[in-house]
Amino acid sequence: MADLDIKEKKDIFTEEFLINMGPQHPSTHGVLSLELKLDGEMVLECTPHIGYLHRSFEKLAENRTYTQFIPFTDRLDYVASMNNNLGYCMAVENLLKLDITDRAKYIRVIVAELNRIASHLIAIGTFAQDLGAFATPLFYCFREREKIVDIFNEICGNRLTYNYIRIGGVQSDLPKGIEEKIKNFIKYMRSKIDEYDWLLTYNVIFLARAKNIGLLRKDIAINYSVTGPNLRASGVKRDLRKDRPYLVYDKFEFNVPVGVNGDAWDRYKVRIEEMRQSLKIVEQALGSLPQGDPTVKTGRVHKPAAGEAYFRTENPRGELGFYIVSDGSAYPYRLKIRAPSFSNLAVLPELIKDAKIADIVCISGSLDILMGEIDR
Amino acid sequence: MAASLMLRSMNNIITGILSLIKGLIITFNNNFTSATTLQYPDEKKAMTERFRGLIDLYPEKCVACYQCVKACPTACLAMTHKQTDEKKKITNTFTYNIELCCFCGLCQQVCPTGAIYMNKIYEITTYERNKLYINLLNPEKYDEWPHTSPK
Amino acid sequence: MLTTEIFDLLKAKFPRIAKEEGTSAVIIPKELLLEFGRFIKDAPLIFDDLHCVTAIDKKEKIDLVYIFYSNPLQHSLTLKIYLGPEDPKVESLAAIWKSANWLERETYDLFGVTFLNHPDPRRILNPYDWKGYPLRKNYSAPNFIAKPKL
Amino acid sequence: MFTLLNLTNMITTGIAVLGFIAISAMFLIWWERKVSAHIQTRLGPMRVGWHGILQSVADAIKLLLKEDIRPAGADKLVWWLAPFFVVVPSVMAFATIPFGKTLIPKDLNIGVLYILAVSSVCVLGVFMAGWGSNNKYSLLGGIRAAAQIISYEVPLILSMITVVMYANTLSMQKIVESQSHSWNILHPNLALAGLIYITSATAEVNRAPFDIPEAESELVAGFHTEYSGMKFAMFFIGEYTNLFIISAIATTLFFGGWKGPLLPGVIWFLIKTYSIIYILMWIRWTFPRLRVDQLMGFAWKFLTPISFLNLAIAGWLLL
Repeated sequence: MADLDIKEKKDIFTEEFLINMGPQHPSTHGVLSLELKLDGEMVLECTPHIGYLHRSFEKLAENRTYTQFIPFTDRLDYVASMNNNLGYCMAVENLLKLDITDRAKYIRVIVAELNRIASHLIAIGTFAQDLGAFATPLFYCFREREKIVDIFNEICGNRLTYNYIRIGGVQSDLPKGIEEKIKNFIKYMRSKIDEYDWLLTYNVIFLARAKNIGLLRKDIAINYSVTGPNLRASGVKRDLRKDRPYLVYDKFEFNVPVGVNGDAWDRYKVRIEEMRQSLKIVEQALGSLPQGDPTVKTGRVHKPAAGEAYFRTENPRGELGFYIVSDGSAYPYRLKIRAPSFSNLAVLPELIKDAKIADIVCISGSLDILMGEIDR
Repeated sequence: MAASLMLRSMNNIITGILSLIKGLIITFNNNFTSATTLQYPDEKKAMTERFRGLIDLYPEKCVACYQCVKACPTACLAMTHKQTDEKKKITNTFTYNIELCCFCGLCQQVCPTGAIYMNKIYEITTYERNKLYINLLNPEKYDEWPHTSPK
Repeated sequence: MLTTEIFDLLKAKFPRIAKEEGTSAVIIPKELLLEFGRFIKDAPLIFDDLHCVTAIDKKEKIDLVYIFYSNPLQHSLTLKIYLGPEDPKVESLAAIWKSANWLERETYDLFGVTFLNHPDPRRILNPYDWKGYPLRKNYSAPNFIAKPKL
Repeated sequence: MFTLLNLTNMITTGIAVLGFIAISAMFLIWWERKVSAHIQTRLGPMRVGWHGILQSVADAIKLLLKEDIRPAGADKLVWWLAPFFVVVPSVMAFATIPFGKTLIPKDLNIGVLYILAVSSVCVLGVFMAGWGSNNKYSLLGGIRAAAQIISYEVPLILSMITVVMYANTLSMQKIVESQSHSWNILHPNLALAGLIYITSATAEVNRAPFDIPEAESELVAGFHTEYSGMKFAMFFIGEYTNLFIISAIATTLFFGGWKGPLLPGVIWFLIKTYSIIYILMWIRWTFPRLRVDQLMGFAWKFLTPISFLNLAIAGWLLL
């Protein structure tokens, strides 16, 4: 691909340049270390080293009851912890063959979709920051995210690790007057997303930096089992909320944005569109919110029958799967967390080959990886 | 052919400059919106009524049923109880280790008599570690940290 | 396609496979893995996405679990292989699905299942010179304090 | 003949210029933080003095007290000299900037040429910093900076020559005189030259969409990663003084220098310069960064041909 092929013209002695884009680097989104072999500005080879944030949640899960593990799932994808709680609790309910009240389902959908918007806001803000638009888009994204975090602070009492969804329902009903706040937020957020389109999406420099960078072909993405917005940007229409609807997603009308050629710009654009769709879902869910008691009915200690269950939910970063094997006791025998960012990151070395240094940052930013759920 | 090429590149340049100007308009408008940040030590964000801060206790309500100690995922509560004269169990010692606490609110939810609850303190900073091992029974355990009252 | 149809189709091709009683998983003997993998990747079943690879330490044996998903046909398959607890060895699927590369490295890192001719058989989450396999039931790390069971 | 009078004259103008540079650099640092804050809907420094006005003084004191660490294995002399090579040329460039009718340190008849010659020395300082700090990231930053500044020198000079052709003089005062009836920017041909000048000048100073050398997200902090304390302050002052110089040159060449109806000359000059600086800051906090090869491509494939064309048209018009 590189027009001047350095390999043939080897009469002059050139030496590769080994750089360690170390665990703490302003743009590796957490503790990821990339060992890069460079030829001038071009990357010849890249080997990622992960595991700096490995807290062995799967081992800890083996001597905690099912309810006690919920705060741990907050810390997996710490930017979208509602969706992690949802994934885990749905897997356990699947194991327990437990059904939950309608109101609880609607509340879970509202809360999960709001958290998806908050997570995408961070993804877009940091992506723009990586491309050099220093701090301005990031501040706008955080200003919007602050409104969602205030709503969550009102609903469940915490700003980042919500621990709101329980096995069999939710921790407590929505406080009074929260629907009003969410409706105002939806109106406010719609105007802001259009603002991002003006500020970033069609900006000439942004296009020059993100278009045709990090092209992820459809078959490579599927082969690396990349999921979520990164896969949809490559043209594969796969969204668990549509293919295998859980909760009450089949009752809502929303479409799945799909990119064209799977470059960094498409991944960004898919996330912007997904925010608009999530707003539509929240609006419809709020509209038809049934009455009833969403809190937990069953006893506190759940003892599922011996068996296993694998449940996948559509996380903002991809498909988050929980594979739980129970042996009848109150403690899970084995709990495997299939993290979406783990496979999304595996494709990074393939994308970075023959890219420039500035592109590394752009591609890894567009993949929106998060070390919390990679290292577990 | 050259003409269409010229036209297309002119068109690109125009749309390019237009997109740049649109970006500038957005940032300029934001100049006049009010600041969204607080001047932290002077203005503090009031926490909501359900905010989960540090763990607090009404000692008289506690019946030493150990539910909260069992429910805690990180085992940061430890309690011993004693028998009073008319056969009622009350707590003897009740220690709370802030280092391990993950502020999940499971203990508050599981307590039958509502003895244990989470107050609104979120500015938890100390210079020594032993300050983080709290004895829940003595009343002025949290005087050191500022109390941010709910809205 | 339903799991039963998939199973019948597979049974026709590979007579030596069995169905696990409780779950809808398919059990195959260890040597069949590569051939089985190539078969399910193409035409009738098109399992083009190796979604998850993990293991369960059942003390007397180690279950290796593969979960596949098919994008065009939108059905999934759970595959299990029973391995002896001493030194479990199995073929690596990294040649067929590239996602297997990292997933198998994680399974090796936490369970000690060695994958033959794997492109990069190093540990992934723990430090590269870590001794022992943490997720094994008989694993006892020096300073691991299990939560007191009340 | 070199009399005592000239000596005192030189010393007073020297002190005045240095005093102005110090104050303007401090003010610009504070102003940039306020401008970027208001664009990002926050307040910026508020604590030190009214609206944080003394923030730059506090920063200067902090940097003075900070320990001056030299990286191991650094090329001592080159590393030590680098900050001077960045600051001294930008101070020297003040010699021919016309603040007012009489307020000009020395009205050389080759003013424009002198400024160009002096301002291209600072690329040497940047490269020395990049090489001297014995750190891979700063080496990359240094190489990129050298490539960028040299390649943007060409459109810069061409656009300045178009102005010189119209004013047919090199001395800055005379250029300002020539704009007494109508500013140069109003002339279509020179407006294009002005646009090219401003874009390539921002690239010269490593700011706005062209700040590749100290691209935070890629090269940590580029060439001045290994500098701390007063040496880092020198780079900082150098950057903001350069910013002031390019805006001052822009006002004199294109916006009629100190010419203006009511107010005295100096006020007009400062208003125009600081409004150009505001636009540059506004651009900096809005746009993402260009990649290195795009940046070079933009300079050679786009700016230079257009400035040659512009030069040709100017020549044809003036014939």
